[in-house]
Amino acid sequence: MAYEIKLDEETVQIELLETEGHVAEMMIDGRIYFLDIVEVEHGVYSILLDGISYNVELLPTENKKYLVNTLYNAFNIEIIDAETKYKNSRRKAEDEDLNFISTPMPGKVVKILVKEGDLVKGGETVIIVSAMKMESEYKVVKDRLITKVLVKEGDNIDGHQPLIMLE
Amino acid sequence: MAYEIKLDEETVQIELLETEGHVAEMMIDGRIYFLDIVEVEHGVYSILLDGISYNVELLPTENKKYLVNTLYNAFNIEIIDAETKYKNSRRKAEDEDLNFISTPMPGKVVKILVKEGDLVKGGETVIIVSAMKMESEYKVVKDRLITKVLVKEGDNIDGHQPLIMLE
Amino acid sequence: MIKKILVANRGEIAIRIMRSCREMGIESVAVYSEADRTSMHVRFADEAYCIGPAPSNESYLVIDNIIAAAKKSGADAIHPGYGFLSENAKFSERCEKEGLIFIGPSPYAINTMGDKITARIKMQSANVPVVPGTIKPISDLKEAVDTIHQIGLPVMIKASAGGGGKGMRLVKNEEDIISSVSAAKSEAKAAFGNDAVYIEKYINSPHHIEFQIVADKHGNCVHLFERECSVQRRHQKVVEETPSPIMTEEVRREMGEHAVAAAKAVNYSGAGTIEFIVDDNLNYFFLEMNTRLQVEHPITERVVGVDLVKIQIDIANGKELPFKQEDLKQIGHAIEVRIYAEDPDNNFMPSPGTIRHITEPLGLGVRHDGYVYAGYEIPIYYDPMISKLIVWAPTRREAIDRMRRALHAYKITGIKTSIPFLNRIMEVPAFIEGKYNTHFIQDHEELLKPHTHASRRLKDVAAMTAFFDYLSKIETVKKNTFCKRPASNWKNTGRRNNLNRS
Amino acid sequence: MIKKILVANRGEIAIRIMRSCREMGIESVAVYSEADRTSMHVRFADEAYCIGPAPSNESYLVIDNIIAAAKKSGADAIHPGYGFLSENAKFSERCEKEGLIFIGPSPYAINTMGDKITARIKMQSANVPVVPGTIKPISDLKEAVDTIHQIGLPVMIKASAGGGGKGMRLVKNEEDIISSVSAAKSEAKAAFGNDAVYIEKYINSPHHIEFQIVADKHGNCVHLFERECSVQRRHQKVVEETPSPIMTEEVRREMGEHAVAAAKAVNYSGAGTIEFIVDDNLNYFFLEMNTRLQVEHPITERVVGVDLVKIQIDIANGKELPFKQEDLKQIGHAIEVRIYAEDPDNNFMPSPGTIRHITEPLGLGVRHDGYVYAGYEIPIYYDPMISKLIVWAPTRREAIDRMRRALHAYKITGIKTSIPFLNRIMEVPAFIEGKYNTHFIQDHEELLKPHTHASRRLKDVAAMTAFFDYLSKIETVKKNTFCKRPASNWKNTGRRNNLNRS
Repeated sequence: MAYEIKLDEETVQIELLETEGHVAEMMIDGRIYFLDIVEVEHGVYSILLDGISYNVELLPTENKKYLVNTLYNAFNIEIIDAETKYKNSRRKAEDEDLNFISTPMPGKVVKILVKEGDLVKGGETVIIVSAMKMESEYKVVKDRLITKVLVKEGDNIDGHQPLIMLE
Repeated sequence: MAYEIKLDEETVQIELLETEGHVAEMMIDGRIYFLDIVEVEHGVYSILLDGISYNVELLPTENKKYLVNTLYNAFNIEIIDAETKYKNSRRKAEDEDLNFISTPMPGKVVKILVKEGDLVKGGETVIIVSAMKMESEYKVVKDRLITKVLVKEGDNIDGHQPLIMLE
Repeated sequence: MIKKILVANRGEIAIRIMRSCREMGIESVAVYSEADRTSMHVRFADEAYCIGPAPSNESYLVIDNIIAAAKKSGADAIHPGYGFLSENAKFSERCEKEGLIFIGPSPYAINTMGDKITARIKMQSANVPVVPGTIKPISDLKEAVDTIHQIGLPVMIKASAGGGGKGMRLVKNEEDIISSVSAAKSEAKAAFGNDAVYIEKYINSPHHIEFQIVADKHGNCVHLFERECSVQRRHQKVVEETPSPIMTEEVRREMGEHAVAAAKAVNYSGAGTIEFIVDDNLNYFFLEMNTRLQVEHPITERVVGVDLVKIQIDIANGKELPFKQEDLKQIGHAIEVRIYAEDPDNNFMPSPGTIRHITEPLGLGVRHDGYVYAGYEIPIYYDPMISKLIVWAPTRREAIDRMRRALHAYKITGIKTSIPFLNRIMEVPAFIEGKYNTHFIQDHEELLKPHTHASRRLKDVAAMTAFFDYLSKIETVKKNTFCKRPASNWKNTGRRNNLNRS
Repeated sequence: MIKKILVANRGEIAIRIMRSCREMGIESVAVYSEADRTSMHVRFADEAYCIGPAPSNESYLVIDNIIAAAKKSGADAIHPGYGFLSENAKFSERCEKEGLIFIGPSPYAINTMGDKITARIKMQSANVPVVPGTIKPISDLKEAVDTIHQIGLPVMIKASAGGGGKGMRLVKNEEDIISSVSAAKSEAKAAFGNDAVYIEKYINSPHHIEFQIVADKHGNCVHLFERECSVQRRHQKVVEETPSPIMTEEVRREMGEHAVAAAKAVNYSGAGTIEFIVDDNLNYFFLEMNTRLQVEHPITERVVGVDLVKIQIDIANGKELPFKQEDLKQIGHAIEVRIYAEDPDNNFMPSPGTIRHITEPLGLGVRHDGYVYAGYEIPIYYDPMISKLIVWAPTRREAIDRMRRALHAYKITGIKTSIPFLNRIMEVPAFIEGKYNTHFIQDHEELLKPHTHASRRLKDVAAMTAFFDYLSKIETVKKNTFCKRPASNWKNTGRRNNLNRS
């Protein structure tokens, strides 16, 4: 059965044709590969392809999504099955513009520069978060209304946690 | 609830009295310890006891049995619950004298020196197994009768696999 | 003699110190914050005591708690490492008062060198060159012009009340002196209501070169040559090497003598570092003294063949230095890079998280000082440096080759690290040729950007691997056929190769 | 110039060679048996090809398969490592015929040094001392007695047809010569029907000392000093060090010159080792030459400051040696220990299995050349050596301290290793004093036995940890409270300490 895979910005068709021993015959957009593939550590694969040795590390980020590291490159890969397709079609409209501010990593709130009800201009900093002795400023991209401030100064926060709700 | 633990040759009474944070209050044969205990890697515990730092590694060998490694020592530990007690009482008679020859590690059968029906004297070698470029000889302890030879020369074998049955 | 040392630090430096303790038969005591219970220094030490909550100012910086842990453990000495309390004279004083040996210099030396102006005056009186400039603000135009002539061009004029670049003027040419001073003064007046200015020699393309010194309590002091630390990002050192590629034998001897003079001027004892700012013509000026071990001390250890922590402990024990200046030599070349938990492709954003796998680079000429392990979660409270990679080779060129090889083999997954960025530094021609100064990183911004190109084939391999893993997990592929235990593939390989060749 | 090298080996040496290739910008090709698909050398190489089933004689020893892999990959040279085909003249010859550069000596040199008697004659003609003795069997009593007088006591008399110790006689005293020869002859006659005997000088407490040499194709040959390899178990080296603790400057120079003469006698090119047997009075005799890299080459690399694999490749490329004898110096002291997958507490039984965790010893002066990783299953088909630990320090005493520290920090779990045994060697006074010979391990059997004593407290800690883990797994303890993420324990620690103190 062929699947779609989203590889960074592009979408490819992929299919596992046959397996024999630890060699998998696979097809991507019509290109056929005989991949000698072994999981040598948890999440780390050793690949031999026409003799060339690759070490590929997979970090599942969320359901059906991977961050894939090769020696010099990193790729974001998503397996698109029927369920994902359906969800994607529904989610599209909402996702376009995020309605909250969050950070990509855990840290500590240093300063909150807005309060509920504030109207802020695009490019203005709304919150400053420190992680590992470095402070980062988080700004709004467009003019927005602050609907709710969910944290206070001094709070420890997780990555991706909503901090300030916007409208 | 108190349990029995077999520690190498001795048996001790052990009980978890209370836990608070990652400090566990435990009692062994009436001795009380406040153990600051954290599993830092899978199967590796960091222990602080009155400030002294211990690294303890657990290798489960079989159900309720562990090989426990500290810096310079290794202990065989078995948790004895009701089920184990019952089994032990039943098994005792059978276990006393093993009725087969096996090796502690995987290897390859180099030579078999006996055949079915042979009577061998205590101390005689019955089979030679090689592992990692080294050959080891396996002998019978007492005079025994060979009832069955389960492998042949050249076979690859697993550790603890019965090779030759005795009577 | 010291029998038990409390290490008032965490991370790689705590472990590095404990290693030397162990070699000397000295017991080591760790202290840790609540965020560091699982940290390697706690596991590595003979003893460990909790000294407070995660934030440094409630734990690693609390003198009382550290002293209490020292008392409880029965330690007779404290090694402060670098950072935290290492340059805190009060801590050094307190240790003394509590009958604990502080492995570092006297409070007097820390205080004197810790204050920029006091240090500058001290150095001048010891005939150590400092950056020429005025110490007191100047309001008079003529005095300013005279001073500039005295210092020599180029100079930087700074508003005495200033900040933010206002009232700052760089003067390069004779004919601009008067107009620049006037402009700076009026600008300062307008901005701060005060037209006084400072004048300082401007160093055009500055190098940061420092000298390691060690001094015992018997008046012996030697230097262990220089470290070139000009590869910096936001005043944070990134790569260090020794010998410096721009150094000459003559200047090295001279600077070394000045470094020793600087240390002697404050009756220094212990290990310390004299930092100099150096221009392209090897004119050098005292910048500051670090009265502690430096992060980059291992490159000196490797090239000179000494263990600086052991020397620190021996000095604290009152021993005499085991060598004289003429016994010391630089052999070969060493380079250190610092590996940070940060994302070099995303504006160096810190990247804490849990280490998933770590494959450390090993082999000939490679030293790796780290502290993280698989399964360890890097806390968000402390410095993001996770390790240092130090290589040595007979020549600088070979050392760079070796560093590339080591970085290539060094894998830490689960978090982002600066390894790819360091790799790119090793490929910049100016670095390879040894022609760089503190502007290196901004001057080569383009070359240091990530190479994003990936071949079609590599993209396909990445996609197939992820897909294969996905299928394995949903069990449409029988996992056992594939994983961990390679089946007989001798024939399959043959078949595959035949197929590919047809 | 060589652009791509096939490494005809596995394990740590394959990786060690690939590291130097990478530093030189040379691509590396791995070959692997079916049992080695997951082995690190396959993952480490740029390319990898399967050459057959698990047993060596169906894969790593099959010349045809290796040549085929070289052709397929387009490699222009083959490095044989040590063991396997490294001293196989046919392989060297075959490479030559196929237009592949064999990184090693000529078939002539391999053949000559590979045959003990040919090598002995060659060495004698080059004035290299060999163990004095007869080459042809002697039947005549008088001739035997004369020969013994010529050789000098003590001697060993061996039945020429012999084996198993029969017909062997050690003669120490003048007055025993005639009776011993007669007895040996009649014993030999009775046992083998042939009374001819060999007579050989007996070396009482022999040391095994070897010299590293390198020779280019232009007639230049130098030695890189000695390695002391007397710590052996069943003729297997366990610990090696350089310099040898029994060496003098004068004997070193002499032996070095003989080592060079030995290499020149067979027009040697490449890296090689001349092994000597040495008695307590530093009388030394040629034993054999290893025409390849040795397992213990890293200690020489560290003390002399060279990369022997790079030199091998440069020589194969036809380059001249980059140094002369007088450029080379021994700096400091290096020790290597070999870590085997074996159980030292159970008669050194091999212990293959799956590596669960590995914590490698790092830091100042430590080099670790290994190949296993967490999750790797050590195959049962090959040598049980899993890594080598090499330390350096300015002095021998400090090197021993450092080795102890490194062994202390080195943890491999899931299998048994020789680490505890090596640790005990580092504590034997005779080793620490440098007074040992090849009988060291049997002479100190008692000291080398496991220390089985454990305190009550340690036993309790072990029991409690296992019990705690057991409870966590059956979930009577809420696992989350305890594992991975330390909760706030600042107050708990206080409470605990108070409780313990009360």
